[in-house]
Amino acid sequence: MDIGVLLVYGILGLTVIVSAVGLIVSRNALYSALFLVVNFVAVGLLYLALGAPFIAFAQVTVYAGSIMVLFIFVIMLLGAENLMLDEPLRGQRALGILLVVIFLAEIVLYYLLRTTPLQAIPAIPQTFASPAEIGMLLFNRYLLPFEVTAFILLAATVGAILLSKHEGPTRPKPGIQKPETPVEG
Amino acid sequence: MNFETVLPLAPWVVFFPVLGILLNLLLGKRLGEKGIGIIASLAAGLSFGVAVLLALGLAGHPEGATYPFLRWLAVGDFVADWNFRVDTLSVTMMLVVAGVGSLIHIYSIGYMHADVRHNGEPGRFRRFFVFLNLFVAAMMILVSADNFLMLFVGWEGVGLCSYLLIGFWFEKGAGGIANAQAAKKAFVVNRIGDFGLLIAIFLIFYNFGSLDFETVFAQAPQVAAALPGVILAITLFMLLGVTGKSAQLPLYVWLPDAMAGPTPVSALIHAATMVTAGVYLVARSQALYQQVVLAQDVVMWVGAATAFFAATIAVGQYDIKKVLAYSTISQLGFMVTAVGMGAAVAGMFHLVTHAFFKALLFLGAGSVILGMEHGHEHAAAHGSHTEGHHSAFDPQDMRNMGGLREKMPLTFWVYLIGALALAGIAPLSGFFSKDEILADASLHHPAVYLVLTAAAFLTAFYVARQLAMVFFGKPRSEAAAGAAESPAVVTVPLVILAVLAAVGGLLNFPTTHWLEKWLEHSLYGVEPARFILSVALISLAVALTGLLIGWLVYGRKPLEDARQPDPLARPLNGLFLALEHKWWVDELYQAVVVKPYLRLAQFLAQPVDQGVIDGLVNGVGNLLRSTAQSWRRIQNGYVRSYALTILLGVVLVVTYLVLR
Amino acid sequence: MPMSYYLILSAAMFAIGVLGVILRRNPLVVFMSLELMFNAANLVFVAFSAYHQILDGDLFVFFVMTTAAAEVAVGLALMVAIFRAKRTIDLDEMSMLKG
Amino acid sequence: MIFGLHPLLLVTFLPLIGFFIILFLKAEQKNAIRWTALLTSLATFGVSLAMLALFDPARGDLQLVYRTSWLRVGGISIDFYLGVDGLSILLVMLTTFLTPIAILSTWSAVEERVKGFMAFFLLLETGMIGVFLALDLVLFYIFWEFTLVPMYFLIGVWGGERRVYAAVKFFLFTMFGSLLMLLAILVMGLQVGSFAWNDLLAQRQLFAQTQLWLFLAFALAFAIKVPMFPLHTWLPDAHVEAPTAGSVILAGVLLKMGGYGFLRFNLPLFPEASLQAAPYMAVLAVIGILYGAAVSLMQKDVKKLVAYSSVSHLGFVMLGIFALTQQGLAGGVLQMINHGLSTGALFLIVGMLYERRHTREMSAYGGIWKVMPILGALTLIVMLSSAGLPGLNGFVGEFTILLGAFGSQVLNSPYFAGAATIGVILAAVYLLVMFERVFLGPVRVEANLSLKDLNAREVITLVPLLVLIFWIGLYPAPFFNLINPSVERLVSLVQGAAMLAIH
Repeated sequence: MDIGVLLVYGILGLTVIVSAVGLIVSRNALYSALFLVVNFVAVGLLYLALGAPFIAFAQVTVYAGSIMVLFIFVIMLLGAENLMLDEPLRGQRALGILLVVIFLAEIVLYYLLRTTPLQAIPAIPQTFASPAEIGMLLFNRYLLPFEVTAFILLAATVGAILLSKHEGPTRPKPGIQKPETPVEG
Repeated sequence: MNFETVLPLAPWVVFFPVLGILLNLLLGKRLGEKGIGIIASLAAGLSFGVAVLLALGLAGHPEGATYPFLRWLAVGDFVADWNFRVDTLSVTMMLVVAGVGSLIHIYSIGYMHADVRHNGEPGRFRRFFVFLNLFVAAMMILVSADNFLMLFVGWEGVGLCSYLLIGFWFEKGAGGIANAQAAKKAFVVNRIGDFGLLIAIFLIFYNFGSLDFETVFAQAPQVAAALPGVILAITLFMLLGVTGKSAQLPLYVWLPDAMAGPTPVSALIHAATMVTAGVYLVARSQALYQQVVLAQDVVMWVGAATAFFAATIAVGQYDIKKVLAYSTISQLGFMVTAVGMGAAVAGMFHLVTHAFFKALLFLGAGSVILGMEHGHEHAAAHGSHTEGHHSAFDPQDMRNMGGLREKMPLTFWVYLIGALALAGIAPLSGFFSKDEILADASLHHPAVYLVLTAAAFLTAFYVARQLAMVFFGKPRSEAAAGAAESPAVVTVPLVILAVLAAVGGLLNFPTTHWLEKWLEHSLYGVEPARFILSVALISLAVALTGLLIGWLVYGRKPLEDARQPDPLARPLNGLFLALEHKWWVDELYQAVVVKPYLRLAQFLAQPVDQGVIDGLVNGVGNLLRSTAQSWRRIQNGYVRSYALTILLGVVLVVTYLVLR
Repeated sequence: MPMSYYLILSAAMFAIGVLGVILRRNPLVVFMSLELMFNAANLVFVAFSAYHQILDGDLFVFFVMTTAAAEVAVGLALMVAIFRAKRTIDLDEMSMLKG
Repeated sequence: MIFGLHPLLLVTFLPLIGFFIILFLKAEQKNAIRWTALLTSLATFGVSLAMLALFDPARGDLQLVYRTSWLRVGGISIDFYLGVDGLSILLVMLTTFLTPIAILSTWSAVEERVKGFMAFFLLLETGMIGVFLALDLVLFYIFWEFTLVPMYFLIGVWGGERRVYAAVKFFLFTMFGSLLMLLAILVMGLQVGSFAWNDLLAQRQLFAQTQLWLFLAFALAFAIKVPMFPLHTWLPDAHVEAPTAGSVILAGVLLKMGGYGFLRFNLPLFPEASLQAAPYMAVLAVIGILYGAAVSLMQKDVKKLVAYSSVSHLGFVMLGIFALTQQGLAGGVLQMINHGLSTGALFLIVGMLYERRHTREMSAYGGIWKVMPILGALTLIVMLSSAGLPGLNGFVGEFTILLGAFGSQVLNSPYFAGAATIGVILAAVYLLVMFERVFLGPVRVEANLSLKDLNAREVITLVPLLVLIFWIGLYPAPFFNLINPSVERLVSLVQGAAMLAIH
């Protein structure tokens, strides 16, 4: 493997890690969101490298595009850029970091101590994971999950609309006016 | 009279009074006092009539018989029938109960008429007669019982009536509650005795296989030979019952307090009949007692000790009825001594004569009290009211009396007869019956004889004291001065009783011994009664001496004023104080039995029950609660905390996977 | 590239996401951290899909993405609703449901 | 068959019909609801009389048996299995007899939420009758727990000040005991392959090895219900807080379920263990007698006094049962009835006073006999019956029990009965003290002067109880005739096991 490829992978990996760290440490939620976009794009590139162009593009359009827009929109709407970084829960931060470190160490150790190391990823043919292939699979074997997902999305949409609909101070519906409460100007 | 034809009448001795109760309960309100009194008296009288018929029947058939009536209780091998035992002993008791009872019923018509008005509750007239009839019924069940269970039924039944009648004026007495407390005391003390009787009954059943008198007494010698300890236990437990019902040491304490009941009640229940039930029981169970000498001795000594002890207390009392009450206890002691010695006939003889003269004395005392109340009300009405507050005046206090001989002559004369009979002056009835007991004691138990003679002396002494204080001297209160003779309905029964008290000695007159011949058919191992001239003369001399000394102390120089101390108070000093305070026995019991029990109960109720037991229960609850209280902190509501916990779980799972 | 590159990278991403969830009190950032964790998982899916030359992994990523979109939509709507009611979206303020 | 229905089914579920009718009535129709409840309970009493007529007292075995397969779980059939014998018939009669009386007593005492009250009451009646009739252990358990719920609400909703505490205590106590019983039932059922009482009895040897544990599990449940010392502390609280009718049923019937459980299950199913445990149970019973008597003397609240007296009285029942003699057992059964009548009546009386004065402190009374002569006289009789006066019911039961315990070969010592007899003295003490404080003496409190004596309805609620009090006291033979054959069978069963144990 030549050094250029390694470098590219190294930079990508570093981007992923750094943007993730940036996401959780930045004071401003807006910055977090932007870090996340960077992260998504970097991961999308990795998808491309793994021979999954459809997923990569979906990643960029759905995640980096629409979902992040939604995030930023809500951040702006609620004015929630100001972030509270202090920790009122005693021991939460220390214990959290400790556990995460252990977790990570364990996973890494696990890979290192494996008796049968994983092979390198074989060369990927061009036709693998082409949109056509994915489409075939999606509408044959995974038809039912696909439809269910569609339904979930629909339900989520309806739910989101219902939740965020503004219910102002009860406005009497026209026609169903209670007689004992006179309407005042 | 043919015995077979009268025998089926036996249940009516119980059911006439029961009928009286029902009639009075149903119709009493409409009949008025006269009707109520007549129905109740008729019920008792008819009961007496049946008893007379039974007695006449028995004359030709003295062995007696049992009239089967009802299978009362049958569980497994335990069978108890309600049968009526008609033999000379039970019929003698029936005659006394119904005879004296009828007279007292009649007397009560007049007495209660005044009493309910004096106490301001005319509505209770009916209640009194219902209770009185109930008493006769229960007493009849007791004496006609053919087994120990039915005897116990009657035994407790009369105890109930005693309770009801002592507490008849339940809102009166010291502090408004003394009468009720006296009633309670009587019931509870009796219950202690009943406990003994119950245990005796259980022992009898398991060692004789039956409670029927016939079966038990027939087997007594065999069982006694095989299990002497058991018979001793039976007789001693039975004695506990006797001491309760017949007011013997150590359970006599209820009887003086029982004088809180209306006077006819004191006469009927607490002098003539109920309290003699214990004597009857021992007489009836002679077959058992004569198997163990030790038990006999114990009974005898209990009786003798009581006879002397109560007589001493009687000397120091001021309440006219209290004197009679202690006198009753003392006389019951004589009877118990007699039956304990095996001289059951003498004991029964004294029981009968005592019923006559003590009923007479109580009714006479009642008449005196009526006169005093009358005088008191009279004085109050005329405004010359010097004794102080109305409620403070005690019409039963002998210190307030005096000189009633002139105001109430008839009462005085009959009272005198009763008192002399009690003192044992020949030829009145008490002389003969007491003498028979003394004669028997002198032969076998000289020590007992001495004690009884001393008691007889004291008896004569307090009789003289009472007579002097009540009837002689000058009136010491306005009430006494204004006292008047009681109406005929009161005095007629007095006269009848006086006659009986005077001539009752004929029943077992030394030459004829009718009673002995009558009773020997139903009493076990009757000892022939003896007349010992020396003993008779000594006892007569002792009685006369007692009377004389009493007269010298109290009669020669009568009390002038109600507040004047007793002439004996100075010479006897502390001793008289002890007599006045009844040797502090009540206080002793209070300190030794009542208080500790209350303290124990309080200890169990508060620290033990609420503290330990319930505390343990609530402690378990609280433990759970506090545990949950500390554990709920984990569920703090912070999502991030939960997430951390999840992470912890993840780490643990991964650790497991890695280390596997 | 060796598989361990993707796996360790994914683990690191996941761990950082967890940290974000645990440490941040801003629910929006928490959401984003969740997305990070999704992505970590997705990366492994895609990597193994390539490793085994089977498409199912990719399809799972597709489904995860749609579901995540739905989740974000509902979650953000909830956020808005909560903000309206409580005038704050501090996660630590939302601790009513406790023992 | 009555109206084509099995009498036991009818007597069990007739109250449920009334329950459903009440559900369809409006809450405001208080009188309609009351009358429905009363008439239903009276009809149930009528049916139970018919059941009594169909019952053959000479036979000691189970009669009028109704059995149908109900549930099938894992190859084991749980049957809907009802039957009656001498042990249970009087208790069923007591239940159907006391329920209308209790309902009548609420006529003016319960004014709020009448609908719920009556509905729960009828539900409770079904449960209680079911407990006494059920012969399948699972069915028994279901009825047993079923009675808890209505009683819980009767105390918890219509009770006094600390009603919730009392209700929860009552519920938890009973539940705690019965869970172990459920476990024991399951163990036995799985071993034998049936939950029916006579199947278990026939194949007793299958669980003979573990019977001591099974005995203890059952005994705990029943001892709590009875309640035996030292598991009694829920009772005073429950009684004090419960409404009058609830107290009547609680004392009159619910406590009897414990004693009945011992008779029906513990003795026949685990005879060897019963023999082994008898002295210990008797010790607890005697302690209960004396302890209850002492503690009740110290109570200031009349209801609490009566509640503790129940501990004492039921000690007698337990002593009789574990004397394991004919007299002891028969006396125990009868004493359960007696206690139901006397204590039920006492609670009614306390309720009548409470309705007038709204206090149960004895110091608030005194001299009531003077102002309420009818109540005074009736109370006197009831009090004496409770004190075990001959001629009234209490004596018959207590005497038989003590007689049975005195010569019991199982207890093998007269001291148990001897100590228990002291309880007879103590009973007189606390009852007389109670009577004295409430009814005797002068009227000390102004408010008591204007008390009205009982009205006709109140007299009618008490008189049936008094009639039975006198009947049992004066002529107990008919009652013993009903009890004796079954008790004989039970005794021979236990004695037979004792024989085998010796050999």
